[in-house]
Amino acid sequence: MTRNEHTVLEVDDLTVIGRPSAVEIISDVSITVRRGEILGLVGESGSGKTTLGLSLLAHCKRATEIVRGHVEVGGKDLASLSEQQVRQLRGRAVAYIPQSPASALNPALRLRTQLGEALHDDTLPRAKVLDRVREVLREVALPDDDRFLNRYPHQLSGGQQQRVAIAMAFVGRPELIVLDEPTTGLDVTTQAHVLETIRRMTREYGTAGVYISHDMAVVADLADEIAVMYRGELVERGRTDAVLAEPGHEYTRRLLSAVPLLRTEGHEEAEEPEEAPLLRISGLAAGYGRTQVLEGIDVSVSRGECVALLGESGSGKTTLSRSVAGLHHQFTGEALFDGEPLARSSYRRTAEQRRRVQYVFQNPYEALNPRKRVRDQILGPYRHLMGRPQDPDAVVAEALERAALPAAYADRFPEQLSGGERQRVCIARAVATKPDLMVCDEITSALDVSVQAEIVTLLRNLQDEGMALLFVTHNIALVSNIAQRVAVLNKGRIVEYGPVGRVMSEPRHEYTRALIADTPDFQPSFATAE
Amino acid sequence: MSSLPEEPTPARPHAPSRRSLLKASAAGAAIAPVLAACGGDSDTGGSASGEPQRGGRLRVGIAGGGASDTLDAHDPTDNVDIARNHALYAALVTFTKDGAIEMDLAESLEPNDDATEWTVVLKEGLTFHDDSPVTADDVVFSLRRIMDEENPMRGAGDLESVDIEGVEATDERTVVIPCTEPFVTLPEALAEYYNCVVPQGYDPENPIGCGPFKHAEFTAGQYSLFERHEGYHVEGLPYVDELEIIDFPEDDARVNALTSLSVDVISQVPHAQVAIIEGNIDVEVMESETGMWLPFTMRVDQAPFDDVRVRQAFRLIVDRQQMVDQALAGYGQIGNDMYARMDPSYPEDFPQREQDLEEARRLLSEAGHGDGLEVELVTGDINAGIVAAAEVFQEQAREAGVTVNLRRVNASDYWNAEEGFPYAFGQDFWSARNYLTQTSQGSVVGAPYNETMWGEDEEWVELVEQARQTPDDDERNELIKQAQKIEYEEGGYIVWGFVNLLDAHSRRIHGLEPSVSGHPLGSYSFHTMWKEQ
Amino acid sequence: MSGPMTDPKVEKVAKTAKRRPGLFRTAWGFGRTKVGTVLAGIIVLVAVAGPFVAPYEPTEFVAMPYETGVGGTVFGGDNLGRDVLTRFLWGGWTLLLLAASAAGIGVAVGTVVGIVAGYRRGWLDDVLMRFNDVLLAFPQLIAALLVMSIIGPKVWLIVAVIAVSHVPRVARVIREATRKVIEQDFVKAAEAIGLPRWRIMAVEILPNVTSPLLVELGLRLTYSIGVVAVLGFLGMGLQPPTADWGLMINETRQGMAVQPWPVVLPVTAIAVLTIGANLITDGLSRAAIGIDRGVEK
Amino acid sequence: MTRLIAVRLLFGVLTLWAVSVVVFAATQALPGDAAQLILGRDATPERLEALRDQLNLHQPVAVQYTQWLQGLLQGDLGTSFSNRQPVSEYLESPLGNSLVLMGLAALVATPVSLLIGAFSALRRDRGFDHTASLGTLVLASVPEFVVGILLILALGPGGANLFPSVYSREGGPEQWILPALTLALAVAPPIVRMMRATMIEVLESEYVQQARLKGLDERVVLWRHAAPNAIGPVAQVIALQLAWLAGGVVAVEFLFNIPGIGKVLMDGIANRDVPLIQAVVLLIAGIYILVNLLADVIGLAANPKVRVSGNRPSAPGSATAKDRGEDGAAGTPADAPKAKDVRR
Repeated sequence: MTRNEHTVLEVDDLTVIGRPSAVEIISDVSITVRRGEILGLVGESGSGKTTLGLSLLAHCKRATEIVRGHVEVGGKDLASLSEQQVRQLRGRAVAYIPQSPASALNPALRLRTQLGEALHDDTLPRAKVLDRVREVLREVALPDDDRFLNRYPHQLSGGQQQRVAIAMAFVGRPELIVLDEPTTGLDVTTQAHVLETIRRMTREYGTAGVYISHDMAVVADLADEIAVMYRGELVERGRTDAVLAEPGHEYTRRLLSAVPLLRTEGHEEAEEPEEAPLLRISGLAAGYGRTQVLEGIDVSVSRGECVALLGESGSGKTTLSRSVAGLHHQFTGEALFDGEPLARSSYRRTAEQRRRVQYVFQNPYEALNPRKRVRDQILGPYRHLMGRPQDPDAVVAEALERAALPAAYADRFPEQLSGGERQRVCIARAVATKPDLMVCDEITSALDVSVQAEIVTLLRNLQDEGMALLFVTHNIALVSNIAQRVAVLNKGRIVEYGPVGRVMSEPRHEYTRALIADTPDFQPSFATAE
Repeated sequence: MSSLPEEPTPARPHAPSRRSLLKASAAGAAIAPVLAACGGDSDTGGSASGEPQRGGRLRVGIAGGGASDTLDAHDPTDNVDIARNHALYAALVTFTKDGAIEMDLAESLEPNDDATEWTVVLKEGLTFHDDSPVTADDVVFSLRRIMDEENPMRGAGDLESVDIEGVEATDERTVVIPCTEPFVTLPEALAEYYNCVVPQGYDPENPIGCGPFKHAEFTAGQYSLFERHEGYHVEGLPYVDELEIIDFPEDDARVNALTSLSVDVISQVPHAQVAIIEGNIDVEVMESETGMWLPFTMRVDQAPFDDVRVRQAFRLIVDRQQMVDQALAGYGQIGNDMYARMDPSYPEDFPQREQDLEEARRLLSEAGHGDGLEVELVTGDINAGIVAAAEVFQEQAREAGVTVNLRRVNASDYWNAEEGFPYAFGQDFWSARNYLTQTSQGSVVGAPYNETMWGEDEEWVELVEQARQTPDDDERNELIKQAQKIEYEEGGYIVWGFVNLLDAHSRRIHGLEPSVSGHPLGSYSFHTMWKEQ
Repeated sequence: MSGPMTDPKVEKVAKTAKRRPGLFRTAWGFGRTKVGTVLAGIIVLVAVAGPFVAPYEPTEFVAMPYETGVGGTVFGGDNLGRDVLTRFLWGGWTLLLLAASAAGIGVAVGTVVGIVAGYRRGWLDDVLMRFNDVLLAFPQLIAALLVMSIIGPKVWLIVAVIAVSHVPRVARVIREATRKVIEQDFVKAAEAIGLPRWRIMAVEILPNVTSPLLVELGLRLTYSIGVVAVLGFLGMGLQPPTADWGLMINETRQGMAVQPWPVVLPVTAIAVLTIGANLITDGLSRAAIGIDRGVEK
Repeated sequence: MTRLIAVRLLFGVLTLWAVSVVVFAATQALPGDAAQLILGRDATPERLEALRDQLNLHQPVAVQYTQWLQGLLQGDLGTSFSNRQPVSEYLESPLGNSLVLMGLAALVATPVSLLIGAFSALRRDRGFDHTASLGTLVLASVPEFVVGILLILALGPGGANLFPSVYSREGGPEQWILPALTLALAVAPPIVRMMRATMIEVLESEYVQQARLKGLDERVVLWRHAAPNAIGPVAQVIALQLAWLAGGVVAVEFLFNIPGIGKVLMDGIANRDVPLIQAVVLLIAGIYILVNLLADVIGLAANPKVRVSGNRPSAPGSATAKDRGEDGAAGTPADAPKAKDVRR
């Protein structure tokens, strides 16, 4: 790549190693970004993308260090400068927008201070600094009055916090800005707005941006160029459309194909649900103490059917699924399973009911007892619900096999498994008791996209074997790919409920429309080509 | 350190006893201890180091003291009170260093033939601190105050047989004291510091007396200051102009104060600290033999001690020298199961009892304890050496096949019936009294502290009764000896030894002499001390 | 973001790697743990083997009180002239025994209370914690002294009082730990299949609070040693003529200037013992932190 | 905020009350009644009766308690048995002495340990840090009276003979040095540990990283961004240590013969002086609770989440929560670093 006056960032053969192991965390990475353009840096957890991002500001976390290569921002090589000089450039030449502003904003300082100091230019009079701060706040569509400036971070919503972080980055009019997954943890609507802001700001300021993300969809939507990182190395680099059209590297290919596509048409008509569904919930209302989180919920799941509960954080979808599982007791209304009413507490349900309704949790890292072997994780519930098996090994083997895991895994401890494998074990634990209904609570959200895709396929197979699924998620794209029917939850109410095909093609409720619109649309040409 | 200061607990009265000059010298010679030799006697007599010098302030550190300190002439409790009492007040008669009685305010004190009436004649020209004369009426007032029904003072017990109503002043200097029964021990009673003479209308708030020093300042639990009483009736005394008495409940603090010479004299040096003082050339230790004894008490009416053989066996178990060595670090004399050591009647001729485990075991098995005996010994930190003695005895008993279990009772509860006092097997401490006074305190039926329940023995009781009514010394002593013989063989006490008091003083202080009274600093004879300027 | 810089290769290894070494193995990795074990070991040895090698009887008189340099004695005599060395050798095991049992009981009870309170929440939790706070309002030593002064120094009482004074402190820690554990979904999973509460506490929770538990045990042991010793030193612990380190100090410190040994020996022993115990505890806790955070050191 | 504090305050009072009940109940278990104890050896039936009436020991326990409590509330702690003096008066000067001692200890310990703690945090895993952490660990393990005796042996009459080892009324200020030093050494370690732990926690936090990425001067990062977030937990531990002092003085005063409340307590115990024991225990418990309360309030105040909008605190504990074990090991005296111990 030829360097010209437009180039803001140029990284050559950058290598960062970890101490004391001395293993390379990122190896010989070279990238360049031009003024006003955004480079999308894609990779899954552990790909070293964050390390790279930080080293662009010549910052190394504890026990890591840059050993090779240089990082030129606006022609100055940060890697070779002194602490003092680097400090001068930070905030002015290059700024950083953190992953979770919640923890990156100082809880003890008012916004006024935190924004003001970002300029760290002692020559400016306070008034001037303040004006600048207000200006930026307006640009990121935040109030600029004193009341707001006097707030503490915890008094802002997640979206606001992220905007503040963005504002903080732009105060110093940097030439380069590094964004580390700035939208994770935000719901699609907010994410859309934040992305919009970022796009606008970079354009207006003519700032170059490096956007680090695991979400191919977002990157495809935002970036002019894409760089794919895998195991600390840069495996592919190119203009966005080019990469999407024909990904050069196998890994990129996998990544792309793994991304769930939002299918708005082409769903086969879901046949009308039979009259005696497996699970029928009617007029359900639930809450915590005095606060109501769910009202007038009517959902039903038929045998072998997958019903999706779609909603953003705080929509009450988890509360609903937990009520079904008997983990949340504060609900009123009727919940019939196979015609039998379900007691509120799992402890008051019959063993049979508990066997037939199984629950899979969101975070596989917390859903397994770290002190038990996989084998016992699976056998525990089995024994409790179905009594001693005559051949335990067979039970374990079968369960694992249905979860697409080798039987050898039976003797492992959770800490010896990857996230995906853990989630499979959770599923194995659930299917071991041969349930009729499986409640899946955001079971893919904690996993990398590639793994996510595998889990989804696994679920499809289970469903084909006749298992009914209550699939809870915030990801509409996923819904469009797995579910037959979908219930869209918003602020504790079902705003839309119907066959996926219909909901996706002609959403009736504007909330649903908004969701569909805000979801970054993404059509890798090669994918469609297949 | 044990929060009890190293002195007899104030709870109980202790009176010294009288004793013939003869024996004093004898005993003194017999066991002139190394320390006494280098410290006590040599140059403290005063004579050795030339003429006494006058003036200066004598600073004294006394063990004990507390918020309850008082200056009341007739109600001193704590050690420091006793010290102050000796400074402020004087009594009709008093004890000499070796325990004999000598006239003090009184010119004479005479009984009638059967000792049922005593006549006191005061010296001439006695004055109180406020220069008012000391009159017979003051004496009567004092006695009445002591024996007041409403609020009996400490002396009341000793003077029980005095017919207080009948007491009267026959003239300026003469008082007649009628008694309800023959009362040969009246002089001893009157010699007690707490039976001293105060002016009519005496008020403890304004402590007027006729002792060698008069009150200047006083802060309870801390210190007190006194000035020379010009009108003191002993010519030329006291030597020093000012006397400062400082409370030192803490042993280490007291010793430090002396070694750093921030005081001139301290009372009661704990054994552990003697070496420190000896190591310091500016100060020296004065050791005083006393008649104070720390007996083991066996209840003659309770098993297993209701069997005289067991009592005898226990007396034979004790290795007295070891007791003195380990429990008193050698600062004491061995005893012979008989108290009132300073009494003229003290049975020097009784054979000294030695440890004899064979005999002990024999007696025990005779008494049916052949296969070992287990007893509980109740002890408590009621006086220095008590607990130690118990531990030593426990060890010695082990060799005789007797298992002794110690039960340690909180000092202030030791005489509490709730704890089981009087105990089947316990301990106690008594300061020097003569035999008769002591028996009335501890050995006759109905005595306030008859902890051995001794005194049922008709023969013994008979003898003691007779003795009480015999004014003639020699006759009386003969009777007493017979009584002692009985108690020596069958009594409930194990008197294994007598305590030596250890005081210490700067080498610049003279005129300090050991006293047998059991009170430190030669019975707090501040008036005879003088300071090398 | 996951862990302090996720080194891909390392992580890859970690995924299929054999199991991470357990608490003890990790703890043993720290030098201080080894040192601590040696120090504590020495004293324990003295305390346990001492009585068998002691030259005299602990109550035998071999010298004059506070006499030093006596033939046949190494460190001279104590306040009664008993052999200092002998009493030192005899005086340790009582201390160890009392401290150990006090710590053991205290931690056991505290753990139960902590887990129950942490898991059952609600009024039970409140009641237990309120009660805790009352207990906590007494400094350990003061509580002990109060009871001792009233009922009198008895061995079982010493153990009981110290144990009780441990309970609330242990309970708090374990409760916190329990809270952390039950936030995790595997507990909910157990509830979802209706596993009995007590089994959840025993099977799902208890194994996951072992690290803080062990740390507490070590900690409480150290404290117990301290308190037992202090009680002895204040004369409120074991009673004469027992040979006990704390009591030895109490009995003989008056002669310290003349005969320091009966003070120096037990004091040193107690110091070394507590330091050793605490070093081990520290090793354990460092290991525990590592394990809890899912990273070594 | 104020509501939270009010609640805590109320709770503190309740605890104190509970303590008073315990103390009273405990002293009821004494063998023999107060009258017996007061008169001790010269107790005659008549005098006993008289005194019992005077002390209204004939009333039922409940009544006695209420009367006793009323007394307490009016600052009347009863009359000492051993010296028939009002306890409240009697305690004045000892309390003074103890406060002097505690004050000295705190004055020495706090600043020094804060500095050491902060410094080892900045020099993390370097020589100084290791030495400091080992030193604190050692000090934290050893019971305070042992430290005291060792100091005496080293600096007292036994050894270098620099300072006196026993208090006496005549003595000069130098006699406070050893006891104060002993206490200081006892309270310091947890503070050091906590300071270090918290500082590290904060310095590793994302907002400090962000501050650095903003290009702020290191001093600004330290003082504006790190320090404010460290105050809370550390201040709590300091307060807790001071609370511990209330009980910690006992052994030290006993060792150095300082006539403070601790010494009074021991004497009270020796003489079975019930009112005295009650008073001192209550006093100490009172101080203890009060300072814990203070620690609590500090913890709240230091957390803007609470200060601004009265919602429950979550932050302050965190530093403690994480390094619990590590600090726990250091926290011998009052389990101090586990601020949670006394926080609810």
